[in-house]
Amino acid sequence: MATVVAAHRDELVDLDRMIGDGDHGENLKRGFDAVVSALDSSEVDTPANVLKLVAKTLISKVGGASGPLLGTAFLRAASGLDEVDGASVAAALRAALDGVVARGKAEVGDKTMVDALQPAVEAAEAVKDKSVAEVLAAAAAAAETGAESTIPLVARKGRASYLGERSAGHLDPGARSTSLLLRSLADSAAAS
Amino acid sequence: MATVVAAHRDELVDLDRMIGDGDHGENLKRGFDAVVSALDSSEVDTPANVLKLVAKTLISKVGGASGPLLGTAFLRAASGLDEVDGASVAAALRAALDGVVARGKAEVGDKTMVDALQPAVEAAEAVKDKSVAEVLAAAAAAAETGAESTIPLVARKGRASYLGERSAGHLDPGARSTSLLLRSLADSAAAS
Amino acid sequence: MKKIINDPSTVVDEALQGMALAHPDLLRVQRDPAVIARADAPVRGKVAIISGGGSGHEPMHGGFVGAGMLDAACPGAVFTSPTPDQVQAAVEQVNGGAGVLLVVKNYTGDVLNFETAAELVAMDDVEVRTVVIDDDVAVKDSLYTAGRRGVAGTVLLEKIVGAAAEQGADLDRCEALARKVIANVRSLGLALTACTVPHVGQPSFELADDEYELGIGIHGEPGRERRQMEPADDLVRRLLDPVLEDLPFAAGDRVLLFTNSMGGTPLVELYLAHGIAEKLLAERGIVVERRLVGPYVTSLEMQGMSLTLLKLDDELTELWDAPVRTAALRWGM
Amino acid sequence: MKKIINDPSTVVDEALQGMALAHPDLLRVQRDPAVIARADAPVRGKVAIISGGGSGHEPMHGGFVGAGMLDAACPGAVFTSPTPDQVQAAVEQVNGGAGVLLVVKNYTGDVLNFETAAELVAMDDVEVRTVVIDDDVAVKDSLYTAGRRGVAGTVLLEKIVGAAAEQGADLDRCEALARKVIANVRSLGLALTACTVPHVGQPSFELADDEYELGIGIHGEPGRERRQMEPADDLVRRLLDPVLEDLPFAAGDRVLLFTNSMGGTPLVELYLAHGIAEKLLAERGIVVERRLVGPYVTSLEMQGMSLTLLKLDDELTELWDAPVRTAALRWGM
Ligand SMILES: Nc1ncnc2c1ncn2[C@@H]1O[C@H](COP(=O)(O)OP(=O)(O)O)[C@@H](O)[C@H]1O
Ligand SMILES: Nc1ncnc2c1ncn2[C@@H]1O[C@H](COP(=O)(O)OP(=O)(O)O)[C@@H](O)[C@H]1O
Ligand SMILES: [Mg+2]
Ligand SMILES: [Mg+2]
Ligand SMILES: [Mg+2]
Ligand SMILES: [Mg+2]
Repeated sequence: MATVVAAHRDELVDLDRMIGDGDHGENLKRGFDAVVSALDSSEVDTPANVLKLVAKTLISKVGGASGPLLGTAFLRAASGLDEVDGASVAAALRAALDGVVARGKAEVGDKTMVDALQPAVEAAEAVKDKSVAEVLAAAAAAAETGAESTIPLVARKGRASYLGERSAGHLDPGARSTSLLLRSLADSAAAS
Repeated sequence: MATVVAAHRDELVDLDRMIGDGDHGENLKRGFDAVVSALDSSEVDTPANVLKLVAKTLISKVGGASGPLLGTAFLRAASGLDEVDGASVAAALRAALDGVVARGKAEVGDKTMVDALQPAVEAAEAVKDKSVAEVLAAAAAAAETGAESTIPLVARKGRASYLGERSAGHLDPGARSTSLLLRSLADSAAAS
Repeated sequence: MKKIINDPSTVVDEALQGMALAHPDLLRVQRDPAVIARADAPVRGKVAIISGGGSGHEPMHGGFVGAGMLDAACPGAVFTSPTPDQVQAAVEQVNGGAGVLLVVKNYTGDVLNFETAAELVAMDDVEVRTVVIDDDVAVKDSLYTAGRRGVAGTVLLEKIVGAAAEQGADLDRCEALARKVIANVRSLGLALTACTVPHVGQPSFELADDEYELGIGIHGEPGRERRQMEPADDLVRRLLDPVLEDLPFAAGDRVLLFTNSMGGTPLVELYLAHGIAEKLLAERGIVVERRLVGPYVTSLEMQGMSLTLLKLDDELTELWDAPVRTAALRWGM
Repeated sequence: MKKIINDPSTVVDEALQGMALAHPDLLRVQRDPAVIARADAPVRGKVAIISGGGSGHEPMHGGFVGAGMLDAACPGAVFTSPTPDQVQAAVEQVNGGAGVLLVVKNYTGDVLNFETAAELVAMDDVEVRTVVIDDDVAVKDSLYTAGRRGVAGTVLLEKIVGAAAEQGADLDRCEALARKVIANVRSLGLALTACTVPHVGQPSFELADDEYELGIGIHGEPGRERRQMEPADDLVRRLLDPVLEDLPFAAGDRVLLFTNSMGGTPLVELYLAHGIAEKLLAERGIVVERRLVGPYVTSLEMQGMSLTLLKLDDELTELWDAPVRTAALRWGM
């Protein structure tokens, strides 16, 4: 995931520059770089514990709106993830979404990461009896469509909302990064 | 003279921007505008008194290096000017030059107004037995050549001297304005 | 991008080191996580006032750390809210046992990060309160947005609440005063040029040579309306009118007028604009009783300005006048 | 050109009106000829310290008018020396009967105009002395030029001599102190961008995106050498080395380090540069005993900075620390 974030840093910075303050790519890069060193320097066993460490690192290192939101997402996902099968993964994604909504109070259509995450959760739940790789693939695909759907929207949450009508016509950086993260999860699940 | 200065304000500003601080045209315009209102609102009789009023106004309104220098020039010229004939005019110009040199300590070749004024004085003295108009015409022509001669020079006085070698290749704004002033004097003498 | 920096990713850390060296009598700096604390912190028995936010708005907030104002500031990356661990570290450094007030500017990121921090700090049995300032009248329809932003009014809040805390006010009074300032302060800003965030490397937006941006935030985010450039008289009126209407301010009101530069606007223009604002207020019968003029809440090198009005009463005026000793605001000591 | 102004020809006059409104407790402004005088002037029995120069360098000099610093400042048009009648009017306003010290920055125009004024004032039986400061080490070969320019060191001179005058020093001691500061202060500046004088309407020079100008003056005049942009570590070294060599400053010297912004350079960069300068000085065993960091001697919105070093002894340090109460420098009162 860190590699994906690093590769897309400039794209996310540019997206955030259009309708926000231009730091989203840098925020995430700082966060995921810290995640990599945290994982390197500690012994984590279960997937749930990995997610917890990721969550804590993101919360303390990312800052911005996306730090606490993504951190909460990973933290909640950790609690939802007992076993590693399709149903657990779908449940973890649902828990993550609930966490983001609880903190940020955004709905679908507000032009935020929720526009990517909520369709992803729904798509995952629809195929939850399949393999982890298939569940994540469905989620990633839906997140991509969801992210694209933010383009025409007028933002109602976060920094972009200050632009009013002028926020329309731009992809939301948080929705885009959410879909990138899910795609990278799906790719690694497919490879393993 | 005020009209000439106003007409050439931008040119002088540009020249000063190249090797100075870009205010020469504005300084002179402010000064000569004030001269016009001073002359309008007071009753001056003799040419010497006109020159004195011009001098006082320039000293108090122009500022910059050129204010005290031109002011001194007009002040000294006033003392030199008893009668209005070619010889007196030549003597007045010599007095003006001496005043500028006394204050500013510049020599020909230092890339200052002296490079225009000194040849003008010499040319005027060479024809001092002719009419006022002819004396001033000779002075103006020599001043123009003198001003042009500043182009290749490296400045050794005033703000342009800080540029060192980089001041070469530019016309000195003070030399240019001196030649413009003399030309306008010559033109009005020729017309009257 | 031309800046006096070594590496975009170390700008804030290096600047903090320089700040510590510049003001050894006023403050000390902790580097990871980054905290700027008053040199004599913790002050026993005093309510600790802590603020923070993205860097790039200097002197806010680090320049307001010191006696009579902030106990600590948490500087985030440029234009990025600080992280909860910074706020926790600040509390550890400056908590004098009488409780902590967190002063937060209303941005989703700042609110979420300070909220998280407050939860964590409260778990350590420290009494902590949070106030969120949202003085920017540029944001309309706040039901459909993240709400109004916190901008230049923050300085006035920090000065006034800081003075009260220094005089021994308890946490309840500090919180109440902060809410009183928030209720009585309004701001609006404009930009003539954009600024460049070091790690972005390009201006945050483009403005033509004859345009300005009205209702600008302090993070290089574009404002609400792009307009044709106008004379200063009109620019000042466009800032002042919405501010006056919003509270509203009326004839007879006593106010503090704060004319703020966004960083790149020189003092000669700022004083000129301040004079216009004073005259417009006098015409309306509003009494300017105190004023602050200068670059206090900036957006890096952005050219532009903001106007802030705070309605004063005797309590607020006295606290404004109380001694303060920080890098950026100092009088009476 | 985009500026918050109404008309290029009234910028200074309007700004002075705004300044008077902003600081009624500190200063008063006379408009024609323009003079900024301390609110309580003339102070009977005190030597009057008067300075002045072109506008566009704010807060210098008007921002330094007040108790413990200047009695009056004479603001010329932007980047143009004031006229003799302004200086005469300033003397009339603030002469307390103990003599007048004129502090002049070394530029042909300033020197000629102050010289003329000094002659006129002396004719009215006022005892007047003139000191000319020339701290800019950028100007080499001063035999073949108008000599070194007066730049940021002027602030340190005005603070120190102003403190002495406030404490009752006579004209001889004030003049001697001024000469002592001039003998011990050196500066060098650089610019990343040019500035635009309102009545010119265009930048004073062009700099490519990867160039900077070393040895810049404070009037938008180009410097001595145009160089490729470098990291802050190198920029600071290029400023500091010539300053150190010039006096020279040596290990064991106690100094005041003044890191000045030309206006458009934000504080985050300035603190970063200040930190580098402190480290370089520490490496050489030079003891930084006092510091000043901020935009104090500016060139409108120009981005850039200067470094100034003043060799301190107990006398200078005490006068630096003495109370001062002006718009731009204030402590102890
Ligand atoms: N209230 C919210 N709920 C969900 N997501 C949000 C909310 N506010 C902002 N976001 C997301 O955060 C993204 C911006 O993140 P980032 O740039 O890192 O933070 P900041 O806006 O503080 O600079 C937005 O693109 C949006 O997707
Ligand atoms: N020492 C001097 N003697 C004679 N002329 C001088 C001297 N110094 C400067 N000048 C003239 O003054 C001109 C600049 O005038 P101006 O731009 O009005 O003043 P400033 O340089 O103070 O901005 C120069 O072009 C030069 O001709
Ligand atoms: Mg952002
Ligand atoms: Mg000039
Ligand atoms: Mg941000
Ligand atoms: Mg000039």
